[in-house]
Amino acid sequence: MLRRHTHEAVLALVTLLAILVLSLQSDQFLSVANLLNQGRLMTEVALVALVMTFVIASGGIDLSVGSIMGLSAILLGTFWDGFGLPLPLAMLAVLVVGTVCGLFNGIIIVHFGMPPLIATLGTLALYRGLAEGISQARSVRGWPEWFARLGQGDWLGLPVQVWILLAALALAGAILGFTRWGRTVYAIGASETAARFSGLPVDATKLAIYAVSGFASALAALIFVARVSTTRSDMGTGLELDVITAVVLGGTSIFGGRGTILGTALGLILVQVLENGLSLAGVKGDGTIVLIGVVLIATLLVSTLTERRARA
Amino acid sequence: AWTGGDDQPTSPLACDASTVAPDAGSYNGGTVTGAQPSDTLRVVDVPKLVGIGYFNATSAGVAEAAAELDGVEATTDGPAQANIDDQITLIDNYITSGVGGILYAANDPVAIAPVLRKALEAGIHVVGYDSDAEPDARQWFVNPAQFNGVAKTLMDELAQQIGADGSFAIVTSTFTTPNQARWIAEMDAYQAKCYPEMEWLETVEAQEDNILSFNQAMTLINKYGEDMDGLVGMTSVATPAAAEAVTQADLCGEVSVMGLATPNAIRPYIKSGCMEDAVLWNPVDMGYAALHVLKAAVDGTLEPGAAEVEAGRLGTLQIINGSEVLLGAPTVFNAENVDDFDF
Amino acid sequence: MTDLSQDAAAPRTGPIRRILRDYGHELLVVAAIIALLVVVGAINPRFVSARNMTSVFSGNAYIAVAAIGMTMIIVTRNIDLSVGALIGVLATVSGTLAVSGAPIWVAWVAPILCGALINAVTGLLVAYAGIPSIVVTLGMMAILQGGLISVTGGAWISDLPPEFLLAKMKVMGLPMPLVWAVALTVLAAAWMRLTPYGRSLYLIGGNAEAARAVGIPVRRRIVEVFMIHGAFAGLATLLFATQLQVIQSTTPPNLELLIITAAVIGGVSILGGTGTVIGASLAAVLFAAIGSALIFVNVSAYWLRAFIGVLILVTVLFDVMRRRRETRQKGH
Amino acid sequence: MDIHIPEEARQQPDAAPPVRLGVRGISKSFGPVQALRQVQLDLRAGSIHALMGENGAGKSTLVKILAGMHAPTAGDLLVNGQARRFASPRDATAAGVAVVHQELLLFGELTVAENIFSGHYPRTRFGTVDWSGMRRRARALLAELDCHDIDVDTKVAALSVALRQRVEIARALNQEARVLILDEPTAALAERDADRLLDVVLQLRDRGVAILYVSHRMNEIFRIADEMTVLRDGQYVGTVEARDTDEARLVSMMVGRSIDQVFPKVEAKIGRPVLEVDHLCAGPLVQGASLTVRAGEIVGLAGLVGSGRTELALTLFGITPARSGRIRIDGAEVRITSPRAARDAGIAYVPEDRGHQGLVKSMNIRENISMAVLDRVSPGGMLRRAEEARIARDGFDRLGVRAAGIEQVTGELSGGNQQKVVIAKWLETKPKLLILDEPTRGIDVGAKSEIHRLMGEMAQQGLAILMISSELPEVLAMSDRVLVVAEGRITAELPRAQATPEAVGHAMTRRSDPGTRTGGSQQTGARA
Ligand SMILES: Nc1ncnc2c1ncn2[C@@H]1O[C@H](COP(=O)(O)OP(=O)(O)OP(=O)(O)O)[C@@H](O)[C@H]1O
Ligand SMILES: Nc1ncnc2c1ncn2[C@@H]1O[C@H](COP(=O)(O)OP(=O)(O)OP(=O)(O)O)[C@@H](O)[C@H]1O
Ligand SMILES: [Mg+2]
Ligand SMILES: [Mg+2]
Repeated sequence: MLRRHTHEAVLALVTLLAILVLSLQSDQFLSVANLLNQGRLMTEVALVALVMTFVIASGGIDLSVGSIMGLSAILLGTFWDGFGLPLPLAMLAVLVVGTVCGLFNGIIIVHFGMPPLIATLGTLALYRGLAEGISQARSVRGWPEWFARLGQGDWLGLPVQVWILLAALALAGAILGFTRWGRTVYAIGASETAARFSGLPVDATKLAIYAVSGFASALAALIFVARVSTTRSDMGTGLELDVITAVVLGGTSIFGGRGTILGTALGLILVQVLENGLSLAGVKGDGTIVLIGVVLIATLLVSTLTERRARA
Repeated sequence: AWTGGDDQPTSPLACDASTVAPDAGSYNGGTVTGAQPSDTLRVVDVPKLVGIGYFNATSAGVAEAAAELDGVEATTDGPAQANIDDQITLIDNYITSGVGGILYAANDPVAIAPVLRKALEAGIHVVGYDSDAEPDARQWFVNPAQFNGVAKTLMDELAQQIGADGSFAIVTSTFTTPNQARWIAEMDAYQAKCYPEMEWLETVEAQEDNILSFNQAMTLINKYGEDMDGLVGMTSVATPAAAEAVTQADLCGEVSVMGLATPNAIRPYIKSGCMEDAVLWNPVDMGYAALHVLKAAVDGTLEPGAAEVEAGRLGTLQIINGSEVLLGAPTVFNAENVDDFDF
Repeated sequence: MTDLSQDAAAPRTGPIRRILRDYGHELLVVAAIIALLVVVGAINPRFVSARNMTSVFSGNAYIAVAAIGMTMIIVTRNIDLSVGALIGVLATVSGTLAVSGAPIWVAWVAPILCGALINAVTGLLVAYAGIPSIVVTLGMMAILQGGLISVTGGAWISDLPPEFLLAKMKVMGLPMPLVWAVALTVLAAAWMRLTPYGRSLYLIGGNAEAARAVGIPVRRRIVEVFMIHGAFAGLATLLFATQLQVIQSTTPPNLELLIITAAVIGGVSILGGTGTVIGASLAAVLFAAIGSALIFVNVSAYWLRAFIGVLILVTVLFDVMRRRRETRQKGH
Repeated sequence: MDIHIPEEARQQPDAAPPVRLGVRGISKSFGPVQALRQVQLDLRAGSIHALMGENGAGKSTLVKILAGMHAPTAGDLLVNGQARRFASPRDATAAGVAVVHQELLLFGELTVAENIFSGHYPRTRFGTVDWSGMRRRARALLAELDCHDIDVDTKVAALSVALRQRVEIARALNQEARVLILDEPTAALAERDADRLLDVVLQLRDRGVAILYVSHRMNEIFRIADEMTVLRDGQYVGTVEARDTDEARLVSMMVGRSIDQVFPKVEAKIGRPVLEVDHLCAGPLVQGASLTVRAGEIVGLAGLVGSGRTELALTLFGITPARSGRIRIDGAEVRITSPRAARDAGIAYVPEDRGHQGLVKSMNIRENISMAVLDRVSPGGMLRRAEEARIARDGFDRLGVRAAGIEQVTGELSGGNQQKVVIAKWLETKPKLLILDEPTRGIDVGAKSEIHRLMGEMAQQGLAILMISSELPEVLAMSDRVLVVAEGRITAELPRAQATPEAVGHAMTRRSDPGTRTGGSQQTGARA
């Protein structure tokens, strides 16, 4: 067990260490209010990162998530304010559009054989461009109270979006760890040819993964719009890098075939803990960025070397 | 043609020099609840982004005021890129860490509002500068200059250089940047009213990136050639880049460069004669004033309904539109005075 | 091999087919540039004026130069996300030296050396510690970006000495950036095509295990390639940072994506083992031409990015189809 | 041929040939796995030394040590009598050792010419790579290998396995080697091609090159080897002179007991037709194939390399769906558009490339065996681990896979055991038709006869089996009926009694019509 999950073990240790050190620097750090608030702040990145774990474990990558988030945010405004759709319907429509954007990524990757990195580099520009073109720099504001609660309110003592996040976490963990779809994802990531020759539904699975990635980005957009109560075409800029950082920090192999939701969750927590704790400890934003970079490299270094030693 | 302005109502000033006294209005800012008085006031200053000359200057002003005021500690911490989410997260962390006051320049007026309201509810004093948030999300806002005032100054200066029938193009940051969009909208309105013969060729985006600004300005020069009389930069990055483009194209004197800019960045072009002048308020003063206003609000010397506020070496500043502290008229930098400034 | 073919002459690929295969992608990009020049030039002749052409060809020269190094990195099946941040850091290093009164040549050489040194760390982590390059460079990007602001506090460097401003100089009437980009591209292309060392990059990217088997010191070479790439980033910095009188202490957002996109549109396969630096440089020119053309034909800048996205997808699709047809013609 | 021959070798053809490369007490361990223990052998100039052993005995490991790719844990290498350490493949090359590895080490995206000269490019006067010289020499070198149908400008990725093998050999030959090591070079070759390679090897021997030859094919070994060294579980068993030994003795050295090498074909009851194929067309290499396979019947598919046998199998299995034609399973027509559809129709396919197509090597035996029946072990989507382990253990035991257990990663298994895992995986789907593509390629004698025994058993249980093999003896021994494929068509059908080597060989090379001749060879020459 430990041998198979060396990385998660190393990561858990690093996270604990970080929490310990940072809690000595600031008494607010471990307060319930702060922790819940951190849950609220990390939801969007976390939702996308959960699905990105599937994408990367299957040997792919999706750089367009931030752009899909921006496009979804803009379209929510357009559907609701521009077309006058009832808000619940507009939200549904946005989720559909996000899924279609993801599906489009999947189609050019699966059916036209484009490498995922390039295909989604292209749609990164395309979807952001559509967001900018459609919005013409206009923002939609004045969202109803009930909608704002999705991003700013609480339910049973927890921020609303944290419930969504917990549900997504449980679902993603169960699917990747315990179902045949999860196994299929790993098999595709480890050897797509062998998976195909074993009669696994390779194309359908890949299409589904990218579609769900688009869906998650759209869902994140809804939550983000609700949290900040406006729409902007630059929403989600750079999201892909935050997400990929969390996922690879969590031990998912960028070459596919390996990775767990537990690892991703730990990666997300570690990044959030560092951002928040260092800020509370009086370290400025740019110093925090440096430290996250160092931690990313150092964690992978330690876990690679540990594994290498275990094997030798 | 679409000029890059926003679609909110405009209020162009009169074409002549007559000025209307701005309206003090009734207080429309937010209120702090449960503020705890303490010996030292810890203040964090959160600009739109760090790493550009303009916000370095505001941050210097904040530091200057902090040194002057008793019991105030101020730090500047901002996102590395003008990103709304990073700015919000940053402010949120400072709320948790228990600062006494927050100064901000908003990347988005609406997006930043919830977190600022949260700060007010946590007993933290909030004052904005440069770019505002929704009024009820902060107490006061230090307004560097009114949008229509900036627009008038810019257009008047431009008209004087290229003539009332000249043609010009604009290099801005992005169409989504609120201040720039507002200025452009006001300029458009003012031009339609006072210089109907002028031709507004087009507006291009160049982020806050000086190389891109330079390339965009160069392309405009190449596209319009002698048909373009003036280039206006809407950011402190774009204006010197435009001046550089005109210099490199050997068109000094033929294409006039105008715009918002810090004196240090345009000094070489004013010295070389390629640029006559540029417009800006003093960002150092703005940061300086913002901290003074915050301190006054904390001390209770600035109460809702006040008509003016004391701001150290700047003297008395006027309050307009309910909760905005007016910094004063923008400064025009030219060959005579450019050496008097250093920011 | 069989009786069927014993007496048949060995099939050969003609020289034209060979050039089309080896440089098909580059020709595609050239065709795109020419098409753009013709179409936009017809709409607005000023687009093809000497001055605008100079801007188009030299304005993105620094991207072309950086894309040369990036191509080498991608050819060896690696990637570098930190190059944008690196260029930002190197610009500050160079500018600081220039205003500090150091000899100008020091300010010019320093970014090249520093680039190589910083990337040596990246290369060591990739080659010897075995961490995937995308992860290492993601971390390096954060370190360089955050570190730059921490150290400079965001201050700009101004009052650069005029003799430092390399990008404004001319050689035989041609702008320096253009001369550099062309010279470096030709040199790098020749090096990668004609020297065993250059070929070894393709071997490593094509099959690292096999490259080791034919005697190439794969790990050491990966470190070296990262260093060479760092030196090219330094060269790009010299063109990038000396265009204006000031040096910003932040990097343009997404510069790394632009450089990677140039390399990719230029034909380097992200799976390693193929691609030339000529294509990457041409792609950088194509970007500049498109950016300029959009202004000339009054396409709303709002749609610019959507346009670039479509361009990337169409170019790569073209390439994928071409490769597929190529293998299918051969019998499949 | 472009091969440098050491001077002394020619001068003393009759004296005891000098030892070019000596192996002394070499051991190698990978973590807990002890792959080699105290191995020794001598490679002499002008002599062929065969290295034998079961799958996983450590042959390739020794080859890699001699190539400088692995460092031995203990022991010495002697080059011309002097102890040397090969720290990298470069050192081995410098010592005159050239190697053809078992797993082909080629650069798919580069041309044939560049592959042959990779690492030691011919130079021009200016020290740059001499491209035209390189292409000329590559052409000459391939011609020496009697290989006239490779265009030196094609990418290696477009070549078939057999042609790639040849490129790899050409590369080794071009290195002016004093010591040439060939690790199962004929595994992927049909007999005729293998023969030609053996001729080349003999030629090289005559010119004084010291040769180490690894193969599982006994007939080859006895045809060319001067002496043989046998390894068993990494242990050095012994070295024997070819003229002092015979097959049975060698086999018992290898496996530690004597076994029946060729499992006698058991007769099974042949029932109703399971697979009926009518005028199937797909791609360039399946052109109107028609055939029938009955329950309990083993049908052998013979043909030259590149004749389209694999492509026919891939079409039946849904990898390259048919353009036209009909497929019937148990009398009902089926449309096969994907491997999944093929599986659901009752077709199982054990591919020829087990490393890439057959197994997910980084996954363990359990995960691989359950892969084709994942939906069965996960009703409602949730995996039942216990059920999965049970199935895996069944298959594991039934095929007698030799491994630490079902949790062992398949990439660590020997070739024969990997093959058994693939077969176990597909038997788990309870297929009606089993297609075996080169089922014993690269597999040792023991494992081979076990696989043959299994095939007989499966046929007895009523399974219809279609076996593709390039080893004619295997086809003749195992098949109830032999179909011969040439240029995408079935050109002959021979019942067991009439299937003589001559008859099959004749049918394989029969030209369908003169017009397709060059086309056919080009297709072989360059393919994705
Ligand atoms: N890199 C490695 N790491 C761990 N174990 C290895 C490695 N390479 C080989 N082995 C193990 O060493 C043993 C010998 O393998 P080797 O490949 O030398 O066998 P072989 O005799 O060539 O077999 P075959 O006839 O199937 O080619 C096997 O048990 C194999 O699992
Ligand atoms: N559509 C395909 N998808 C994947 N692999 C393929 C496809 N077609 C052929 N291959 C592989 O390409 C290789 C082509 O080899 P080729 O068919 O020439 O040799 P062979 O299998 O020995 O001959 P034969 O065709 O007579 O079986 C085979 O390894 C085969 O598995
Ligand atoms: Mg072997
Ligand atoms: Mg075959």
